[in-house]
Amino acid sequence: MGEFRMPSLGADMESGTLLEWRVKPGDRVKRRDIIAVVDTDKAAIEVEVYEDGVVEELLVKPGEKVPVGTVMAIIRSDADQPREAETKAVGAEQATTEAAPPRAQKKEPPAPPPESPAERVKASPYARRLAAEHGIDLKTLVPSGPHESICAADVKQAVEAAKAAGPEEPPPVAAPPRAEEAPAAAAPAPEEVSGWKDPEAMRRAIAKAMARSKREIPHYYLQTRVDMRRTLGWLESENRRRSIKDRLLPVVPLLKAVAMSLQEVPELNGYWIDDRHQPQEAINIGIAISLRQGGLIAPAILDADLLGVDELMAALRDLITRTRDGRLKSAEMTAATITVTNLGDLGVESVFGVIYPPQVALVGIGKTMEQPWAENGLLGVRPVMTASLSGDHRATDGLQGARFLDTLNRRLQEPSKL
Amino acid sequence: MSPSSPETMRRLTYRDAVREALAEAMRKDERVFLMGEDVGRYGGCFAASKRLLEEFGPERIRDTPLSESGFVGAGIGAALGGMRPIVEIMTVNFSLLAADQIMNTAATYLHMSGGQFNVPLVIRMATGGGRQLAAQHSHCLDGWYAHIPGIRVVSPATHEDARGMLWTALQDPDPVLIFEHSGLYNLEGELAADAGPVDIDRAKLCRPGRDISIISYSASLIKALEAAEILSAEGIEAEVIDLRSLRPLDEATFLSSVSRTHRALIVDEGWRSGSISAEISARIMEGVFFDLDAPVERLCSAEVPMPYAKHMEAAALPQVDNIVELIRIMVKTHG
Amino acid sequence: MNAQRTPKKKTPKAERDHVLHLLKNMIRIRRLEEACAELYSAMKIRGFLHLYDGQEAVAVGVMEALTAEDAVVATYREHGHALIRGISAGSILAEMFGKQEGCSRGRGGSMHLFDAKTRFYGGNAIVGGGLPIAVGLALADQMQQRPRVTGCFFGEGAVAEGEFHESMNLASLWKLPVLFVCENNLYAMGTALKLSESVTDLVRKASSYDVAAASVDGMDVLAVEAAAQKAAAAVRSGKGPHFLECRTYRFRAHSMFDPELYRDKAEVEDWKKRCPIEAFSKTLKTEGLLTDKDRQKIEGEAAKEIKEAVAFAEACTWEPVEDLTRFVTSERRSE
Amino acid sequence: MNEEKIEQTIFNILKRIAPESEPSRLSADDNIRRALDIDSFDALNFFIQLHEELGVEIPESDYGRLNTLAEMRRYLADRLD
Repeated sequence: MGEFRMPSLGADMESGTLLEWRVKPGDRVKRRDIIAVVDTDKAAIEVEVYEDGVVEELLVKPGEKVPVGTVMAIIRSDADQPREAETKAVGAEQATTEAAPPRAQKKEPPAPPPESPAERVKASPYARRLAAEHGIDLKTLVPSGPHESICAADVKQAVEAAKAAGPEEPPPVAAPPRAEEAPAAAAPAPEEVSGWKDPEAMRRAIAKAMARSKREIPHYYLQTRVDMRRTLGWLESENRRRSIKDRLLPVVPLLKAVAMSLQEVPELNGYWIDDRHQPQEAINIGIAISLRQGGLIAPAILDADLLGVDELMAALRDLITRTRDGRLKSAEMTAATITVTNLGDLGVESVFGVIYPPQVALVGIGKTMEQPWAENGLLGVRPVMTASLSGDHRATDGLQGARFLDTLNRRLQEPSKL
Repeated sequence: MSPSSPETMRRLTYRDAVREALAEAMRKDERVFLMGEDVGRYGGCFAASKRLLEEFGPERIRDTPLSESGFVGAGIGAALGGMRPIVEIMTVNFSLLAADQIMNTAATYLHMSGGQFNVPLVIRMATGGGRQLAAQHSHCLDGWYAHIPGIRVVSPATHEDARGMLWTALQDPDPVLIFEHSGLYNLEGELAADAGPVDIDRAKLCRPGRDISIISYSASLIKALEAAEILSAEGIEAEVIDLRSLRPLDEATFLSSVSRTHRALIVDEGWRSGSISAEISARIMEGVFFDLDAPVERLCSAEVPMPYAKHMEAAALPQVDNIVELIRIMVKTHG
Repeated sequence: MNAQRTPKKKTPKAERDHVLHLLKNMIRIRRLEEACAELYSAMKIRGFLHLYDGQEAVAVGVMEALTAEDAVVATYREHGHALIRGISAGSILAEMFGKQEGCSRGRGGSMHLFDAKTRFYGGNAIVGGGLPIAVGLALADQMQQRPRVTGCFFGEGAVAEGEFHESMNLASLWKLPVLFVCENNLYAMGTALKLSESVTDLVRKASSYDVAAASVDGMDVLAVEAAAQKAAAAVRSGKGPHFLECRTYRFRAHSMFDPELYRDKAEVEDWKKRCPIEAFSKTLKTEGLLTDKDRQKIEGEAAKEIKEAVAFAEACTWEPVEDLTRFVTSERRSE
Repeated sequence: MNEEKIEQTIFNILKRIAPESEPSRLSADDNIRRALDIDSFDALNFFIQLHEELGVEIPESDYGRLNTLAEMRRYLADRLD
């Protein structure tokens, strides 16, 4: 049994009007016969049928406009038995739905109270940012920038003046505590997190997250020793070409290598939520950053795999600066898909870290130190770093972890490809 | 960046640098050939290929009839067939006769074929005004071509780039358009004796400064550097960035500069409306809005077809004085 | 792929296999196009769809004269050319479905079939735009001393484009190995040749560029084949380009959205009497080269091929949207 | 520039980096990084600021010679005359 439908005769055709039937019920039709003429927005077009059979019933009358796909006729193929017209009105409903849907009552939002031009301070975006950081009221400043705007210099001058006047300047990190969630916890956070809560509250938040981790996550730990000679050599030559402010920290090639290795072992990048392993596509590397006033926080470098080493360095510098200033964005607080903790600065040889839930892995970086190293039967001295991986055994097995560390090691042997 | 010692530097014109690059490419790779109107016996409309015919013969220094669409299309076909053609179009205005081939074919083949057919073609053309050539030979449409995905657009402003971009462009698997500003051909400059290929996708910081970033390319860059020198004497330190490539745009470089200087001026010889300068301005807004201490400003060509009379043409183009005056206003502070 | 053949006599009794092969190829095209029309109406295929019914003898006849080494440049009415060149019906239909297993990964659609393996350079939908590409491909062959032919198909509408004239001139000037095949179906979309050309004798136009030119009955596959063999042999031997006009007719509308207001039904019916498939069948039967059983076998095989191709296309997959920006520039360059 | 001025600059920078510390209490041979709990990022910032304020370009290979106040005073004085 075949259905002859309103054909689509162009990408922009949504409906057509039947002008005439060239057949009547009972007529025998052959594939490619013209059986109807349809009016589109463009012109009348003859329409062919794509099967052999007998016209059983015409469902649409000339003059009717129906959407593309509407059944217009039933064609009984030779194999079919004649049938009762129980489903004859298939297209009828569509055929009558040309009327416009009832228009939703459009409700105008209440107009905001008009702002008087006098209240609006004209200041550059940079000046506004500086003023907010130093708690300066823009209204108190005299504009000297272009178009009578307050520019950064006006704010800086006010900051200097305030310093000279009052000796008790509060340190910038001592902003009022806010009720934030624990580091890396998946709670909704405000647009920008400004200032950290007092050390005790932060301690409690860390305690909560870490206790949950150790309670729920069956950790497995792996470690490998990495010959850092090539990476450090590469870094040294890179830095030799750079002025101080463009130099890379040793952690940058490490982060890049971690990001690239995660592309190859994507299982470690993601979450365990709702009893389900949920690997993530974006590679957002959480960096454990300790705060001077105590505690630590692990905001993320977003899409770290897409950044080159210079961009990564810039992102890291920006992130650390803002972390210590207490100016993180909410996405950075919650988006980490894996965490890297680097305790090498403090001379620690290897790290067995605690995973931040709901992440499923944590990479630990130890101090790079000269050690005896045997290769090809020869003993030499090499800068060696111990990389470790803490994995969530619910999500992955030691095999993936081992593959990750192996990949990381290989990446660090080819620093020019980082 | 390392300063070469004087004995390894030499003086030459931008034209010489282009010609050296052509000759070197032809010597290094026998698939390379040059094709265009009057490139052979005449030596090139701007003499960029003078005397190359003698060394390489008429097969490889190939004069064409005045058929821009035909020979640009033939360049595309030859590239598809394994050659590495360099097609020269006399001026950017004439390139519009080949716009179909550039935009509908060169830029689309790789994509339309689902990655099967790349077009390793280089098209060079003269661009820009300042030589009283009036409204059909003077426009700067570099940025206009930069609108098109699928091609690379580079505008060498320096001798180093005129010498070094061609070879890199020839190594690129995709079409590269090289815009040589006609006002630069006679410019003399210093070039290292061993100057060679340079990258074609990074912007370059030409002059560091703390007060404002001037973002420019092609001949306008020379004016920007001159303006920066004048301003420096007044205590205003302008940072000058040469975009070098208009597609892709190396936004990281200019955004990082603006985030340090907090002000930006774009000098663009194209018309202002819908220009590459508009694109750069938008990206600054998107990328470093909260670092801006003044509105982004632009100096572009006046929105007229290029007039012939010298004083009118000069008034239509961005000039050193305009740059200096505008920057004085932009960085005006407590002093 | 078709081996190169020597031209055949008109009564090819000893060539039964060959004529049945020609007939089958024409029927394969016809059945493919019928499937396309049906699938378009069912919204499986979208965009513009231009069908080849009526012109089959041209693609089938000319392809006999080309070898695997040769290149083909075609237009947006190219399903038949693609199929006979050796691209599978499945990957052609998958392309029109927009599936990633399509011969252009679903990036091209009906108008942009491409295939590197068979040197099939599209699927060009700018009328006349393919001619300069063919010129360039031939230039590359000439410069690399490869005895290849580039077969370039286009409609008579392209003859009004500047690119036709530029390409004829370039190909003749440089003695390039191009076989220009003009499929004159009398209408450029809906405009009759006599309403758009001051000189309607296309052979004269090509001859004016000193290109060897001939005209042939495009409804007669043997005549097309013989003419193409002769022309291709001359081109291959280094005698420069040839122009072959094939007088033909398209039985269907220009595209699926065409009410055919510009031509008489009677005219269409007259031409249909000369259907390249049915007329050829009739001749073969008269000559005792084709039996009803042969025809049934061919129809059965063609139907099976197309049925399997539709099923294949249905089963193919959609390219992930994340891949959207692939194939804009080559991946081996962009790191 | 004399050593006192250099020392004052160093103190100012350290104070900015480690606001809770009292750099002036450092003795000349204390290891600054250890004494003030300065990590590699802080150290890089320290050198950047030193560069900005004094204009001295310090190659990375010299970082190891700049552990104490005494070492820094000497190193910088040599380069600033």
